[in-house]
Amino acid sequence: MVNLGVKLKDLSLKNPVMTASGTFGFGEEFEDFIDLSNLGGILVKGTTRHHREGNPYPRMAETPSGMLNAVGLQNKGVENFCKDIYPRIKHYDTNILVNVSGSVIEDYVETAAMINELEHIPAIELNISCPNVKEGGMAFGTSCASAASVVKAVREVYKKHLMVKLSPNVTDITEIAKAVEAEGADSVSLINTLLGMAIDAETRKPLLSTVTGGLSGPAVKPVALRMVWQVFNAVNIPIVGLGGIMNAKDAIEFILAGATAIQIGTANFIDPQVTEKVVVGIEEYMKRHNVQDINDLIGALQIQ
Amino acid sequence: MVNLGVKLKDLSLKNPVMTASGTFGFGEEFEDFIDLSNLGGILVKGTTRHHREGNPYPRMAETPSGMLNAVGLQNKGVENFCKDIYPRIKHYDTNILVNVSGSVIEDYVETAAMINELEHIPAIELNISCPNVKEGGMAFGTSCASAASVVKAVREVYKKHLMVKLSPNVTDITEIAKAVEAEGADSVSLINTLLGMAIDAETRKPLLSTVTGGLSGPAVKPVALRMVWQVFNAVNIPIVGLGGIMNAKDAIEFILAGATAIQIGTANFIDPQVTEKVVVGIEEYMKRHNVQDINDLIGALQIQ
Amino acid sequence: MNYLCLDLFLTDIILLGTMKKLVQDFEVLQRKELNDDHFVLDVKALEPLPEIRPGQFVNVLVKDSNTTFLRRPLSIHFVDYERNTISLYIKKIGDGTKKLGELKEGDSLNIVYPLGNQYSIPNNANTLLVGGGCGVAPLLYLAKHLKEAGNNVTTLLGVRSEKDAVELDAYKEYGNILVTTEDGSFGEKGYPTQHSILEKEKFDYVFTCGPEPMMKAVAAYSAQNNIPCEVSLENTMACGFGACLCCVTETTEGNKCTCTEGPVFNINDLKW
Amino acid sequence: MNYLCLDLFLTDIILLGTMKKLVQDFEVLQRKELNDDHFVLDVKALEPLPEIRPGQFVNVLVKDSNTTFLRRPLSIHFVDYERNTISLYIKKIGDGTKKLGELKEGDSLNIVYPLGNQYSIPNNANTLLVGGGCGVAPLLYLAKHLKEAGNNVTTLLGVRSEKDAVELDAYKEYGNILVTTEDGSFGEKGYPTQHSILEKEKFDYVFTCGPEPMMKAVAAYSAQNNIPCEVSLENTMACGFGACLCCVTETTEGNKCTCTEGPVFNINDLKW
Ligand SMILES: Cc1cc2nc3c(=O)[nH]c(=O)nc-3n(C[C@H](O)[C@H](O)[C@H](O)COP(=O)(O)OP(=O)(O)OC[C@H]3O[C@@H](n4cnc5c(N)ncnc54)[C@H](O)[C@@H]3O)c2cc1C
Ligand SMILES: Cc1cc2nc3c(=O)[nH]c(=O)nc-3n(C[C@H](O)[C@H](O)[C@H](O)COP(=O)(O)OP(=O)(O)OC[C@H]3O[C@@H](n4cnc5c(N)ncnc54)[C@H](O)[C@@H]3O)c2cc1C
Ligand SMILES: Cc1cc2nc3c(=O)[nH]c(=O)nc-3n(C[C@H](O)[C@H](O)[C@H](O)COP(=O)(O)O)c2cc1C
Ligand SMILES: Cc1cc2nc3c(=O)[nH]c(=O)nc-3n(C[C@H](O)[C@H](O)[C@H](O)COP(=O)(O)O)c2cc1C
Ligand code: FES
Ligand code: FES
Repeated sequence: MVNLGVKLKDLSLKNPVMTASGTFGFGEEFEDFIDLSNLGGILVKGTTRHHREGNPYPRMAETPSGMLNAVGLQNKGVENFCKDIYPRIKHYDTNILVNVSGSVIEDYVETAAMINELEHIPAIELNISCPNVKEGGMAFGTSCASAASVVKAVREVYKKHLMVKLSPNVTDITEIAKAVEAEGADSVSLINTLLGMAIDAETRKPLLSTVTGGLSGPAVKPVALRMVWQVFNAVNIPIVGLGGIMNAKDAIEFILAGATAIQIGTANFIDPQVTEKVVVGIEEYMKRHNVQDINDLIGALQIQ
Repeated sequence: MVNLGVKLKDLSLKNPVMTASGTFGFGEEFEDFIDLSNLGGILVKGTTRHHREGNPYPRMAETPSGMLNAVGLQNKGVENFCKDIYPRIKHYDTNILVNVSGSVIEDYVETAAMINELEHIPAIELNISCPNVKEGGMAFGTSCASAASVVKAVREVYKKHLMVKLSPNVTDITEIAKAVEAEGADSVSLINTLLGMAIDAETRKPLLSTVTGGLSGPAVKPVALRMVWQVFNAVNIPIVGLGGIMNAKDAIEFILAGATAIQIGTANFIDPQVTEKVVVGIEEYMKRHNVQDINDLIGALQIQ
Repeated sequence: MNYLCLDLFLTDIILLGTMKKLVQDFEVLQRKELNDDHFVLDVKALEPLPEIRPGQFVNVLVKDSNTTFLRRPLSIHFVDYERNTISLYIKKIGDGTKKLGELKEGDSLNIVYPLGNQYSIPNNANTLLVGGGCGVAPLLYLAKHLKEAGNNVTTLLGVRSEKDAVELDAYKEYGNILVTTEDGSFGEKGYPTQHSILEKEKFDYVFTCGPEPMMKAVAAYSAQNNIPCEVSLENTMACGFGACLCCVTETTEGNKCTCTEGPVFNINDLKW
Repeated sequence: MNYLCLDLFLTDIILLGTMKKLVQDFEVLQRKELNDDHFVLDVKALEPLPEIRPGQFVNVLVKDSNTTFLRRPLSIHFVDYERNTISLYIKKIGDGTKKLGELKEGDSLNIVYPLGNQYSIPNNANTLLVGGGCGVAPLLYLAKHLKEAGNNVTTLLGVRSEKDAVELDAYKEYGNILVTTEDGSFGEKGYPTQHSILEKEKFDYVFTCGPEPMMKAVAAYSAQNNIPCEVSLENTMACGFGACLCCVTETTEGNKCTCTEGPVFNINDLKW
């Protein structure tokens, strides 16, 4: 038996496979397809202080080996999450992480404080990198000062594992990673979506109502891998890697580049069973390569 | 007859289709496949002050809908270009632009000054964005101050059309664009490659000798389009758009987003005749949509 | 028809959140070319089919296409429980649907299904089904269900010209079939909403699917005549089962998810 | 053999910069399965084939693969000017070669060719060709040219086991064919460089293509015995015709372009 268990500081995962926020609903949407207890953790939808309707139609465009989305954090707000959704999903035998988003620091803080009270939520993922909201959102993740300030404020009220999700739309992601580490982030997850755009040449209109949107899927994998490797060489806290993971081979690449755990996003839409398959695939890879402990693969990229 | 001719300030192109530097050799490599005089312009290989051997093998990795390269500006230096290559290609009935790269400002300046003397080279493209050289290169393109300083220095010695090629690996590309515009750039071209990385999970090694390399191809198109649109809304000089253009439809999208001309790079490897086909395809599109003048399409994206 | 009745009808659009969704490989039984760009694909499930309701759709995986990344949503055209098959009615648009049009007997097709809600099924009423383009896809299976519930069924198809008037015999099994062609080469000339039947006959329920301008015209006719009307909407879909929130339709009650709370909507709920 | 002779031989590797390169659609004539993962594809040119030299390669476009973006370089296995065909000898590695293995008669295949330099062709010499894996691909056409130039040709193939020892009759047409198998199920057991012929016979020229360890062993044997030796190298190629500079091979004269200055190199030029 190989060991698939990893630890993000105090947070134990039975395996490194998690889901990416905004691509996995509240987990419920996947219960018909997989057994959630086979996963290391699930990230539920981006949750904000208040109800948000999100952006108008159209919100999605297919691109080469990827997709653009402009959902815009549609959600019913944190109070609704605590009251209606949490009771429905808290029994899942996996780590449930809430992705917390906001437009102003107070919103982040209030949302995080409320989720701090939920017994079965061991961690939040602070989304300082969403490109689909007008104010705040990505802006927080694109400068060290603002990233630090939001993490610092949330750290004061949030006592459990604080994961911070970084934006790839920056000149030097290692600076942002170091800034949030300094303010007490327990781990960083990367990458969120790349800011992109698509046009319909026939109608001469943008394909998204918001003109620009977030690019995800295999197209971004080379950028994501590079950033994970850069951040791995820059910080001491664990890294959760994501961006275009479609199969176990991709997951292994992120782990070799320095990720302790990985998240799967867009791939869930194409194969709703992909997460379970990746867990199995990682195990097979380890057996084939005679690796007893997944932890031996973290950052094990060989540079000559 | 529709009008395909565009002007980059003083530089007239018979049509908006150019080739991207580093993907088209010196044009000679394509003479078997197409008639170069059908193109608006060709960008020859990245040229530096001194001979460069480039990076060791392996230099290329295929990625989803794209490729990573780590050529590292292999070239014989500007003196060799002026003496050996220029005489061979100067008769081409198209605009020949030289892509000028460097590690220190003096190198850029000396190279630009020598090319300024070549009668049949009406413009240079200043590459302040190459991710594949150790010192300088991309660093110049990732801060406003350094971008401005190299453009300023070259502007003093280079009297013809000065195009500046921007790096996409930045938080806000409009700032860099405005900085180089302020220093006298005649046009900007974007994007150069996104910094990426690929790993072979089986051998646990990077697929490139330099670990990271430059991502190009359709995978980056959404990011490139977004940046062209952003820069179009930020500067007054003409924009040359590129990044993942595979066909006439893609080219039209860049023009609608604000590009006066476009460049085709990676697609040349897959179809060495693609540039000619794009010229024909743009003309067909214009006839189908009853557009008499290509200039009417520049920035004609309809945002409601 | 009065508003009370209309309200009751509204609640008929059942949310099928409790139906288990599946991801399965199907086997292609046959591909029937209907005309230049439309074809019907019959695919056989390897396990017994679950209950599938009219108006629901599938999300299919297109293999072997250099440019197709996401699955492609397609309405369920027909279900044959005896053969254990689903039929899909497909128009070739881009590379995804073109590749589906190259599938041959014995090929496998991976499908996520059954997705979405369903058309309401009244009883013993006079029902009108209006379809255009590949929007006719869900109407055949709907016609079957309507007939089985004792309704009188009239299907009105709007197509460009005679060669597009396909599968008429199939609809005839469940009721009356009428056609309008834009060029007048078959049936009545014009658009479906210009067909004389609309003046001659009084319908209790209208169901429609097709290009948005056509559906809006049908909706206007229904609203004017106070007839309850359900439309099936398309949208940009990444998942098809409620996970991505990419497929939002604006309704009087705010944004709704087209893939789980639709694709069938009552026109009174839409901001048309 | 002396060094003078060797020098002359070196210059024989002709740079074919003057041969016009083409991009053309070919028609698949037939696909012959050789064993589980190797097959030969015969493709017919629609216009008369240009001159093609042994050691050159083609770059083929793989359609209908979700994961293949660039063309795939493949050595020219054989040219039949009478049938106007090129044969490709292909090993299924990933999705690109797998999709090529699904092509059937009448399918079209887009090819950029002829690419690269060529093996040298001596006259009236005793030549040895050593191949392994899909590295045998260029050797058949080379054997033909060597024989036509009056050379004595011995082809030595190293394979895993009997089922991989394929196309032996084809090689026999041009000379002697010998095989080593790793499991000893056919020919001599071991690697090609362990074959007894190397001790028994003295060769004037050695040509090799195959996995790098094998080519290095052959190069070592040749160097030890002062026999001129040419190898055909693989590399990561984006264009195949000198435009991208992605395919660099380190030589004693600096970095060389594998696709235009190779793929055939004399071992003296390599830093092996
Ligand atoms: C719930 C639902 C049910 C559907 N049912 C059916 C059905 O039963 N039969 C059927 O044939 N189709 C149906 N569609 C539409 C079908 O999903 C699209 O036609 C298909 O996704 C196109 O894929 P493609 O790869 O062929 O074209 P793409 O490559 O995706 O598109 C090619 C070009 O056509 C445009 N385009 C894409 N979709 C459409 C469209 N629907 N109409 C016009 N232009 C478009 C694109 O913008 C692009 O420019 C349904 C869609 C939804 C959301
Ligand atoms: C000049 C030249 C001539 C060639 N001639 C032939 C020939 O005649 N016949 C032939 O079968 N092949 C030949 N090859 C190799 C052939 O190009 C590759 O096998 C092919 O590109 C693989 O494509 P794919 O899509 O099937 O696999 P990919 O999806 O590209 O690769 C699948 C996996 O295999 C690995 N891989 C890729 N290429 C190789 C390789 N060559 N060896 C081992 N692992 C690899 C990749 O890293 C990846 O992990 C030649 C290559 C060159 C450069
Ligand atoms: C439809 C969609 C919605 C998303 N919503 C969120 C979100 O609410 N919060 C967040 O942090 N990231 C969100 N993301 C980003 C993903 O979590 C992930 O960072 C990104 O998609 C890259 O991973 P992938 O390529 O595996 O999808 C969303 C992505 C998609 C495609
Ligand atoms: C193999 C290769 C070499 C390149 N060399 C250069 C170069 O020397 N100078 C430069 O400015 N850009 C260089 N580029 C970047 C391209 O010019 C272009 O900006 C990029 O590839 C995006 O366009 P594409 O997607 O159409 O290829 C190179 C790209 C590739 C793929
Ligand atoms: S398509 Fe994903 S929620 Fe509807
Ligand atoms: S493969 Fe492009 S130069 Fe050799």
